[in-house]
Amino acid sequence: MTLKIINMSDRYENLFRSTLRIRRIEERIASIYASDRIQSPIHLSIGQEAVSVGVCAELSKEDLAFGTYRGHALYLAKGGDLRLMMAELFGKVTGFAKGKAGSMHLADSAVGVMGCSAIVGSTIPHATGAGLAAKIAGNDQVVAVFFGESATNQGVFHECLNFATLHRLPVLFVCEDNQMAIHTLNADITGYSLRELVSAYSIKYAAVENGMDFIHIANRAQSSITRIRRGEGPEFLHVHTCRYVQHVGPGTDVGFGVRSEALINKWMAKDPLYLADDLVKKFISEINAEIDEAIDFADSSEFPGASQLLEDIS
Amino acid sequence: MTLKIINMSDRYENLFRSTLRIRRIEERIASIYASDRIQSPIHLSIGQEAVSVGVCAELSKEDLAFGTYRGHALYLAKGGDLRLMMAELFGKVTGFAKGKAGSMHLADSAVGVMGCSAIVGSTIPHATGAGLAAKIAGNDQVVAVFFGESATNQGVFHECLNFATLHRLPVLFVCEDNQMAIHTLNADITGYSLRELVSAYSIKYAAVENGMDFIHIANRAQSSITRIRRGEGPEFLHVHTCRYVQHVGPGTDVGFGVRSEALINKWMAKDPLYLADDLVKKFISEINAEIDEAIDFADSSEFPGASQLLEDIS
Amino acid sequence: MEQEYLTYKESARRSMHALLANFDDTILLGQGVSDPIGIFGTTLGLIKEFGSDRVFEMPIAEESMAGIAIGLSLNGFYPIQTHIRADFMLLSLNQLINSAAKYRYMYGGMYEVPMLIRAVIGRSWGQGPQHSQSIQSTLSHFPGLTVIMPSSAQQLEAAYLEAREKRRGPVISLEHRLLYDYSFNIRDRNPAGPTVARYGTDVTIVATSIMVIEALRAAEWVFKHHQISCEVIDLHRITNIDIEIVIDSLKKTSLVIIADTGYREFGVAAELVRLIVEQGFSLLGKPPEIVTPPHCPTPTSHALEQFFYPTWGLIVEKIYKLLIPKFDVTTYAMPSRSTVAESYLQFKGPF
Amino acid sequence: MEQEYLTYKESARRSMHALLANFDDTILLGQGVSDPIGIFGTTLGLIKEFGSDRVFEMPIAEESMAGIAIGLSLNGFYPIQTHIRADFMLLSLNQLINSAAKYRYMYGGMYEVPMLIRAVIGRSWGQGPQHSQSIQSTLSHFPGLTVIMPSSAQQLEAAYLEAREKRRGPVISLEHRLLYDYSFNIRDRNPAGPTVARYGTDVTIVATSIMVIEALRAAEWVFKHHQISCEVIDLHRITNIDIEIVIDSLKKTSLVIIADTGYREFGVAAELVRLIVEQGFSLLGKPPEIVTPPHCPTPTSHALEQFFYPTWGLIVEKIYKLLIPKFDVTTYAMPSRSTVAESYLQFKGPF
Ligand SMILES: Cc1ncc(C[n+]2csc(CCOP(=O)(O)OP(=O)(O)O)c2C)c(N)n1
Ligand SMILES: Cc1ncc(C[n+]2csc(CCOP(=O)(O)OP(=O)(O)O)c2C)c(N)n1
Ligand SMILES: [Mg+2]
Ligand SMILES: [Mg+2]
Repeated sequence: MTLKIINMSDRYENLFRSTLRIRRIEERIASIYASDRIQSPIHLSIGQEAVSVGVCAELSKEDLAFGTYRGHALYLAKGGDLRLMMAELFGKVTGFAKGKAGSMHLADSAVGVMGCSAIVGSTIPHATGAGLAAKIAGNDQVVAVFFGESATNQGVFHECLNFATLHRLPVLFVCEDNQMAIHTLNADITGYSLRELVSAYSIKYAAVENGMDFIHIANRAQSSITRIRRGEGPEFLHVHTCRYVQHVGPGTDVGFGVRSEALINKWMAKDPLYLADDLVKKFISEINAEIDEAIDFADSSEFPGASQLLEDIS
Repeated sequence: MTLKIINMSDRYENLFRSTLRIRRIEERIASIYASDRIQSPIHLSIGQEAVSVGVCAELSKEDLAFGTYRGHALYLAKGGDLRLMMAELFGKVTGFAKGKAGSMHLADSAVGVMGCSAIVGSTIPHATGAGLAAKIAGNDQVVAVFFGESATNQGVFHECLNFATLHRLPVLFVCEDNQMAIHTLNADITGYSLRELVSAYSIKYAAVENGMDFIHIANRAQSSITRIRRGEGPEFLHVHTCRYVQHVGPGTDVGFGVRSEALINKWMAKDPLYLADDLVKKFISEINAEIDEAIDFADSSEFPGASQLLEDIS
Repeated sequence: MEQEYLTYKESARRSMHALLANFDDTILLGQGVSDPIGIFGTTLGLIKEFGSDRVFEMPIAEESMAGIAIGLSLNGFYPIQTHIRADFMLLSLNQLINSAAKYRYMYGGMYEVPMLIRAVIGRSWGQGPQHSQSIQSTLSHFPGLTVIMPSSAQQLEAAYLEAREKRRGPVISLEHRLLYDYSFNIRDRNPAGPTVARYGTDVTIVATSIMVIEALRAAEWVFKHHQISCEVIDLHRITNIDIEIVIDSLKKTSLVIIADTGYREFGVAAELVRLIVEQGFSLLGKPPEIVTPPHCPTPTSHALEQFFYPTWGLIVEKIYKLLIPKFDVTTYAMPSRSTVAESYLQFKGPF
Repeated sequence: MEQEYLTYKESARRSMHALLANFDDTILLGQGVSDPIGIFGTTLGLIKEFGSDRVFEMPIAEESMAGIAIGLSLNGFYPIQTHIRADFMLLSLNQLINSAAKYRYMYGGMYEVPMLIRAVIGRSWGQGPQHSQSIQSTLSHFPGLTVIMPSSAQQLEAAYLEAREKRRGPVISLEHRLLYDYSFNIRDRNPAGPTVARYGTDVTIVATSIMVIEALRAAEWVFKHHQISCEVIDLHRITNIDIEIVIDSLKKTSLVIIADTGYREFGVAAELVRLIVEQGFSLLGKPPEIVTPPHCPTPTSHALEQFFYPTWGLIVEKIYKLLIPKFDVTTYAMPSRSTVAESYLQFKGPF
């Protein structure tokens, strides 16, 4: 929230740095994946970072965020601790969940990352309930929930739009539209327009066509969040974006016969991270040092032991 | 389908008679309920019969219908056997399901009554799947599914609109809007406009404000069914109506503090069954005789025995 | 001893009232919680007293309802959720099993989602296949939930309070429909949790929910007619079963009857047999006898219902079978079918 | 004997291919059935060969998917539905338990909903709490479904065909992820259904799914090192369990180990103990030994996974425990942790 008083170019640099940091972290995760130090599936957000960065820049630490298995960008943008995340990915006891969560279930209660689920659509009602809590508490907390465009297929999405609008809950629904459900084109499984659907619930809808543009996303989010905080009810932010990598794992899905390289190149051509070498240079070594340190921390941490297996059950 | 060649007043009389017959059957069920011959919950359609009558008049015997626990009107309008239904309600082995189904789960495979469920919303996907079957088979079968306005709260409703529109399935969604979910006003739990919601799926929507008007309903249904049969995809018929009686059981809910007598009276004032004594007189004795006969059949039938308990399981 | 009667229904209402009154963060949500029927009378008056920001009428959308409860809990409130039939909970099992049951564990203790879920199970008046199921086994198979089946007004009251004050995760209370109208002498005995509901020496009957009352009825009958002494155990908690209480009893009796409202197959009966055999291998003198519904969906016709739902008459039969080598119906007193049927219609306590 | 190898994966593909080719009314539907991964390779090429009115890519909406399958079945088709993780089926349990399982019964035989549902269970590579669950017990508790857990390419092939040709209701095939890459000598033995997978006389091991292979590995080890003779039973069908085959074996061995991929609590292990005690009360010489995951959600870290998933090393331990009164690890050969781990990485058959 301090962003509001800094000047425009500082704001740009801040968001740029934040996006770049996430990109580098995920690239490092991808590059060390073959070493088998991360023995669980990873769903990277490479290409989609700006969505989390833009929205989270406008959320306060007290605001809450809910996400999915594709959660690295959200966790980091919301201020989640990199070391705890890296240790978690490595399956270490120093991870935020002592190794029990792994990459698909990121969480950091200190900064309001309230959990990421590997069941498509399943945190949408959690965010709705958290929004109801905020409304009952009468504080000015905003709850944001991030999900893919194909998660909107799930009935529970409909149920939550209904409940959120009925009670004018302080919830920002953020749809990261990468047009893909694993290797299926969303268009092959979806027969509605999100704009019209969301509007049928009298929920304010805004679309961002260029999901690489973190400033534009942040501006849109800012307007929505301001209104939501004033008690004007839920809103929906639909961001079109592109995942450069494959659904799960460190590689690419170009060549699988579903998406073309040209499509990805088209998006890359708009990607600020590829267009501002000077800024990259300005920040990169600091970022790399932070990542090195986090990986060292993870590497040098202990694994959880058998005694921890039956802790924290019910 | 023979209706099309008969003249207008015959058509009116036919539908009037059909509505009256269902009304009288349910009134009889209500009046004998205290005798405990029907030992299971009954959800009456009294006041809502015209919806089933109007739509089913335009369906052929080969077309399919799916319904809910409030299924008497649908079963009868689609041509279900009255004797088998009455015996079923009485828990007799001569019932269509040998007493295992009872009032909440009516079915008659001979005329395409494909089942009624007591789980709100749960036959909507069955109808959608049956529609997919019809489309794959390439016949001109139409599938109609009847549900209450509050069933549209269920996520599965959304999932089915999506699937039906995606594959342009021959499904007619029929919403019987009595504004009530048990003793809750639908408006207290619903925050969307059905018209806009359905339209967001590019599904053709039509509303009938006066759900007592079976002719109007039949006309609307006819246009929809003709288009659906031509392969133009699913449609949605939203009929506003009124259940005169309480949610479950033979009594009234006036006095419960939710609905007023005035509301029900307003609807009754539009009810053709109360406005045409001559037609009532013309048909009533024949109808009563049929009902007497069905009740006699039920009364004189045997109960299922212990040996039937473990039949037809898996 | 003094007497003070309370129905199960009123106990549920009073207990929720206490939670709402004593804990500001308690929220009640469910379908029908604000209507004039009020979940068998258990929520009547609560919205009026606590207002519409404590008591929420919910859309017919069970998956989201469970998820909303999780969100409320994560963000500082204590939700009480109701289902007028446990069958409808099958729509929310994803949220319950994949999220609520796992939240604490999968985040390594960072989060907890305490909440109370009430769901109605069981017979009455032709409810049929979709309105009568007992789902305790399914909810207990997966780790993370606490499942209870209070058998009396006292058990229920103590259990709600324990859920609120002691449990760090979701507690699911399965409540048998017929119990709501039963009344209990709450001065009489005040058991909380797994307990011996009647002491005896000849045979052990382990029972859940309303089957505890069926077992007590059967125990009384066989004592009156043949001085057979049954020990009745009210299992109460289905997860993390208190098996010691069963083992202790078997050390006296060496015979067991298990009476549950759900199917024996992969059910409470199977789990109890496993625990008994693992922890008291040589204790059983004869194979266990099991009283549950047969493995078919619930038929609607009352003519079939009478063969489907287990009754105390059946428990009497099992007692004789275990204790009397050459049991002969003509020499041993059996309650007639109409005696059993009457006991349901007329006798609703006090217990 | 001749040898011909087939992977489990290829067996699934071939079997579905056969159903699609031989029965015009077979329809395949699921998420990812038309994508380049094709459900672990099991659906590859099918859409190309049979077209998009036989093979349907489905929205991410499991409740409706199950309901759509019911509708297809009611209206004359035979649907095969896939779930890339059984965990996602929890979203469709309402349709499966409240409708599919009951349809035939509740309409007194008027309707039937035959269909095949394939769902992937089990470990591999840090799948964590929401991508690894074995839900056979839940699906089997309620009457009306047939649940199978094919342990080999041969079992799978026979089971699909049986589902299509003989079963009048829904059949659910739970398929362990790691099995897909295992290859089997299909000329070797051709068991179908519940079967003795290895004959022996000292101890009976009843196993499901991949635990059959674990049991065979353990049996081989203890035979090689100490001439202990294990009888391994491939339970195969979880509903309507073929208990005679177990009882017959126990008549020889009087000792049993139960190895299942799901929790023992209210699980297959509990159900088997119930059946054994009810139908062969005096057969057991010692309490049964049970090999299942402990009662906690699946942890993600491989450091914890190794304590969570049961291995054949654990079965070896249980065999010694049952057979050797004063078992001492130093005198009896135990596979080392790395031997066990290697067997998973390297040895994928043929079995
Ligand atoms: C309930 C459920 N069904 C299916 C899956 C398998 N699955 C994992 S990710 C995914 C695609 C989701 O697409 P989208 O919501 O657009 O998110 P994205 O992965 O593109 O970020 C699917 C089908 C799942 N995890 N959960
Ligand atoms: C899944 C599920 N949740 C709750 C119920 C309880 N219930 C039975 S009928 C009903 C109201 C349904 O209202 P609507 O769909 O408008 O149909 P109507 O009864 O008015 O015909 C409810 C909530 C149920 N049967 N199934
Ligand atoms: Mg996507
Ligand atoms: Mg209604």
